[in-house]
Amino acid sequence: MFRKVLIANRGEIALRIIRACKELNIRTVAVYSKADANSLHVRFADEAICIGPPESANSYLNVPSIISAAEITDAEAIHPGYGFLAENAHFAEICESCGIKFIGPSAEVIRQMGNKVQARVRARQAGVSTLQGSGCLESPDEGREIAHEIGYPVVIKAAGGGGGRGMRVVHTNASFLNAFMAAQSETISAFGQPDIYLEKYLEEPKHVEVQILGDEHGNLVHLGERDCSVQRRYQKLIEEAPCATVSDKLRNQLGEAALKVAKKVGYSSAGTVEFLLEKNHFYFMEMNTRIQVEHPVTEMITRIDLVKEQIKIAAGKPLTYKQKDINLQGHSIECRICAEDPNSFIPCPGQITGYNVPGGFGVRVDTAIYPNYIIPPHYDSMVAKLITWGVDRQEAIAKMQRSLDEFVIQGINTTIPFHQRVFLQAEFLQGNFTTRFLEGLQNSAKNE
Amino acid sequence: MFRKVLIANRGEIALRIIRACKELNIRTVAVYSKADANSLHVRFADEAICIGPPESANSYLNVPSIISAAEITDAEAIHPGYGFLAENAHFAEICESCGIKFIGPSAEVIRQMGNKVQARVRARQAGVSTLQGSGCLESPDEGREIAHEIGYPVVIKAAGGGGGRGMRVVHTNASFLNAFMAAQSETISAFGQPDIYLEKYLEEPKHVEVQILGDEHGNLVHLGERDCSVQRRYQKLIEEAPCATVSDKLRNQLGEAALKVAKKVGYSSAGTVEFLLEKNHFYFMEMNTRIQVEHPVTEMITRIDLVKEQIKIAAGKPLTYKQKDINLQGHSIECRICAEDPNSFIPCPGQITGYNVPGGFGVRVDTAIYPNYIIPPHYDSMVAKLITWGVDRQEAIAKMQRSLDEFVIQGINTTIPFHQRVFLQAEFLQGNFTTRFLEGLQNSAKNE
Amino acid sequence: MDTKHLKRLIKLMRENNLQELEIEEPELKVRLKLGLPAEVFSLPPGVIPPVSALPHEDAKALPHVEVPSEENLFIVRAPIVGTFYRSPTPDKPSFVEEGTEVKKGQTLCIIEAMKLMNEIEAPVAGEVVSVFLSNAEPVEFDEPLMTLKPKS
Amino acid sequence: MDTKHLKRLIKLMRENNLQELEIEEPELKVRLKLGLPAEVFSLPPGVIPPVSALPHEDAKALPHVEVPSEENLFIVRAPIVGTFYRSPTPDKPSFVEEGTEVKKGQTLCIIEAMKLMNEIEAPVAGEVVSVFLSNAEPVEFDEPLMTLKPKS
Repeated sequence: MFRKVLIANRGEIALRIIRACKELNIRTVAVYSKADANSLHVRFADEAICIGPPESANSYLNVPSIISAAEITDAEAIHPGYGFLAENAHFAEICESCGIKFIGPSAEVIRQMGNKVQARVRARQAGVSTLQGSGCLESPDEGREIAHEIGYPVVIKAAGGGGGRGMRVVHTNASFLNAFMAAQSETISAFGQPDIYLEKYLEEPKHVEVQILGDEHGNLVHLGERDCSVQRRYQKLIEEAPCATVSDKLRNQLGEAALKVAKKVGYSSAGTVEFLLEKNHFYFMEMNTRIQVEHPVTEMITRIDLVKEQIKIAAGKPLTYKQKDINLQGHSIECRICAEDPNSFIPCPGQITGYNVPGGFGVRVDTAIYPNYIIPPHYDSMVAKLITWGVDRQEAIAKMQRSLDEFVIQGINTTIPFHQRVFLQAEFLQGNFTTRFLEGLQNSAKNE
Repeated sequence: MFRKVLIANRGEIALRIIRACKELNIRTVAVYSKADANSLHVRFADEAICIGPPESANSYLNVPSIISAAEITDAEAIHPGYGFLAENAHFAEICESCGIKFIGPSAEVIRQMGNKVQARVRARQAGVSTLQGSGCLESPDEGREIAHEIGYPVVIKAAGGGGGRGMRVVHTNASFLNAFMAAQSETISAFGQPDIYLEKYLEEPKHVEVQILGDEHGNLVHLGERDCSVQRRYQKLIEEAPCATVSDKLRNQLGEAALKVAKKVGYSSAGTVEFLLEKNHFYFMEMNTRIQVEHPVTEMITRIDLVKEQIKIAAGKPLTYKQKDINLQGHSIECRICAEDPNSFIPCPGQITGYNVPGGFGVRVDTAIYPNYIIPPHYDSMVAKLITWGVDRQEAIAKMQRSLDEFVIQGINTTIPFHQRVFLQAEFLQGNFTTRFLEGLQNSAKNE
Repeated sequence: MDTKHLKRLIKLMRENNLQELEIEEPELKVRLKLGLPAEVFSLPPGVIPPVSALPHEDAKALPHVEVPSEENLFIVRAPIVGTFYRSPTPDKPSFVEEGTEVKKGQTLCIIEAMKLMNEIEAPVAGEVVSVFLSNAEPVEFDEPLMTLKPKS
Repeated sequence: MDTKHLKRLIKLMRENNLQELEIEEPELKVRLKLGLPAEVFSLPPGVIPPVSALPHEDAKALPHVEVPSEENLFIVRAPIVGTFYRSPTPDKPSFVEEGTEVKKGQTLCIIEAMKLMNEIEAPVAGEVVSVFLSNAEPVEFDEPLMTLKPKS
């Protein structure tokens, strides 16, 4: 096992990884920007190295600084968390070449799956359905032709990344050219390269993803699915496991499909295979080659610590269980609490004055904020993940409702009231909502 | 199910019960003394009624005020929590006579088990071993005779209650009289009646207790044992489930014995049967007819919500599982964090200035404090229960160590440093400690 | 204007740290002025920093109308939790009305707790200035019931 | 008048730092007075009370020797994370010693990061007053390396 791990991240996920390391008796090195000197990941790591100014580009994305920090502290491995350098194949390569273990899959796998067009090809090669679509589009005309062929609506996507950047839904031939140009220019500014492709657009799918774990000895298991359909502009806001509308049979099919893709690329570490699900048909969308924000809901129903598993796998340990040993128990939901206006979703950094954290049975809070903490304006607005577990979905929901009521964060706006509203919606409570759920909610709010 | 429940308690347990009610969609009434206007149980209940001045005797122990509060708010049931009126048979009777359901066993059962001498008789009638000892002692001479018969050391105990009050260990005939007089006068002042009895004193036992649940239809299950041997002056400070040294076979025997006692008295609700355990022999000590402070560790390994079960049972619902469905998973430990000096254990009320709560996977905090809260001097000094769960004892310990490190409570002294010391002791880490463990720890600290 | 609406306004004031609030409508005029923040526990007031302890979400805790102690008014408070009655039985007249002169020890009202009728007596001789509660309203411990202007 | 509207007014007051607000309309008259502010936010740094935000348990974050800027000393700070070297190779003399007069742009030391030797140059001409680190010590971003007394 590693003696010392550097965590190349900040906020709650840095703290999450530090906790896992401590519980594995591994020493930890935090890195931080000048804006994060008072943050908990700095306080609770064994060592902390300032790596740059507040801007991420020169700190948390600064590869030489981070590698150098690992070198001067003799860290044997780097955990990248999510975001920042987590899916940067180049960074994984540099770690390797410097003799530092990158805690994640190989650079080669990151690169393959990072290109969404290539990932689709690999999925099909593995025998997993994808939506009808294109390869990298050479021109608007080529795109228009393919769109015509598969039928509108279609969605144009960036080959280089996800998160909704560079995406455009196109409903008619007439609007194709504009959408193409807009998507491409957004893609260039977000990912530094112009590759875009298109896919059939499903009107009312569920976003369902399967958590997998693979070790470096070829063992692979899946840990069931998560339903991440509550999205605003392709950003997940609420996730749960299992998905309320997925049967055991469908769960097995999804799991099998995810494992096929993982096996095809020789995946090791924790990873997520994302699918769109419509009327019991599911289609491979992409694979995320990192730990995800929403990993806790899977941990709550499997009681398997995914971050510890990542670390053990990176240290060369084999998985200690087989697929048949994975036992899903109860139901878990996560709300991402952001420092944002709960109506306009405009970010709201600032100082936390009053503070009360929910607690008790079946409630988990992953956060790096504390009373009087000043949320810096430089980074992501997510300030806490509130996770509940119940024997069934109804209990998990009841726990979330009372926990949201108990969660007091004064001094800044947060999305707690937004979540409270969602947890009153019949559609949400029934569980059969799709990725269009929030859109509908906002439209109905406007019409009131 | 009840529509409205009054919680006749304060602090973390009042909040615990409010949470359970909310999750069951039951409205809640908090009662509070003038000293508790700013407390969380007042804030998070649906209604709150001030029932008296700060002194418990005139507020949380004030039966007419509490009954009256239930009447003016139309509460259908009262949950007494632990402490205060929880084991007061008279209060349970008054509730009954006022048409308010007392959430707990019947007044008759509370009375029987409240008398420790009678409880010992009932246990023996049920075929469960007790330590050699006496009935209520008529005189010092009678006691001395019995002590001589069963052999020193013996322990003199109060028949009317527990918690170490009125207890004296006697090692020789010569010191018997003094011990008898001291125990009796303490008993009178603590419980208002002079009854004392004696028992063989075990030098190095474990304190092991079995959690049971019984419904009003005669169904009974046990949920495994807890090891509560880390005690200071008979006060539990750390509890865990399961006990590290109890085999599956012994666990079944303990569980069977606990169920025999419960069955003998026709027990319903949650209850705990306490045993002393020495070299695989165990002896009935007493039964607690209420929810206990340490109930969360059992919840963590069974995933059964004991407080919800109490409420459902009181509402007449049958248990929905049998003994064979009870599945113990992993290991859980609880630390009681008190507002006390970590060396002298002198209480330290005051205002909380800095505050950080541990969180993450497998960490549960049950507390009613919050930043800037002022801990009143009128009540128990316990301010938080820190509970961890791990796949095994080692992981639960590792989680506790890192959680204790993360738990920041500034402005007052707390016993967090005490717990940090315990979690470094080889004897504790090995798991084979006895009720004398802390005594040894303090002696070795003195000799250093 | 019912007390519920008043309570709502008071809650709003507390939550938003308002000192004064005045509303004048064609049918209604209200002016509210908060006293000093409810002090906390037994520490000397000067020592406690004006921290933003978690404020109450609403006025459910201590929803008392805080009565100014001007003119040396004497506030009669509930010594027990229960139901407030102005008269011994529904068909009887009230013990006192606003303006009634009372002797020390004279019954002012009844609080029923656990089927027991507890007579609340005048702690001093004086004139009843105002009665805060209607018949059959629930009262908490220490809740103001009425004010007396002591006879000097 | 509903409380929603009142809340909106209060928000407006806070946002604009109003202490009092009075509105008179044909149908309505409102007067509001705020208590002392509770929140802090964007106040100039000197105004923020020295709140006990979680203090660092030890000096591991920002363990910099904070150098007093008296005498207009110029602090040379590390622009990158790495290992500090006083000389180009172990067998060579140090680039500078305390007391050395340096020209602007003259190499003061090296910070090695990812096998690259980054020469740190004097930002101004002057005299080296003190060097804070020993050879081969690790340095963080922005950590003070040495002080220069600029040539006037």
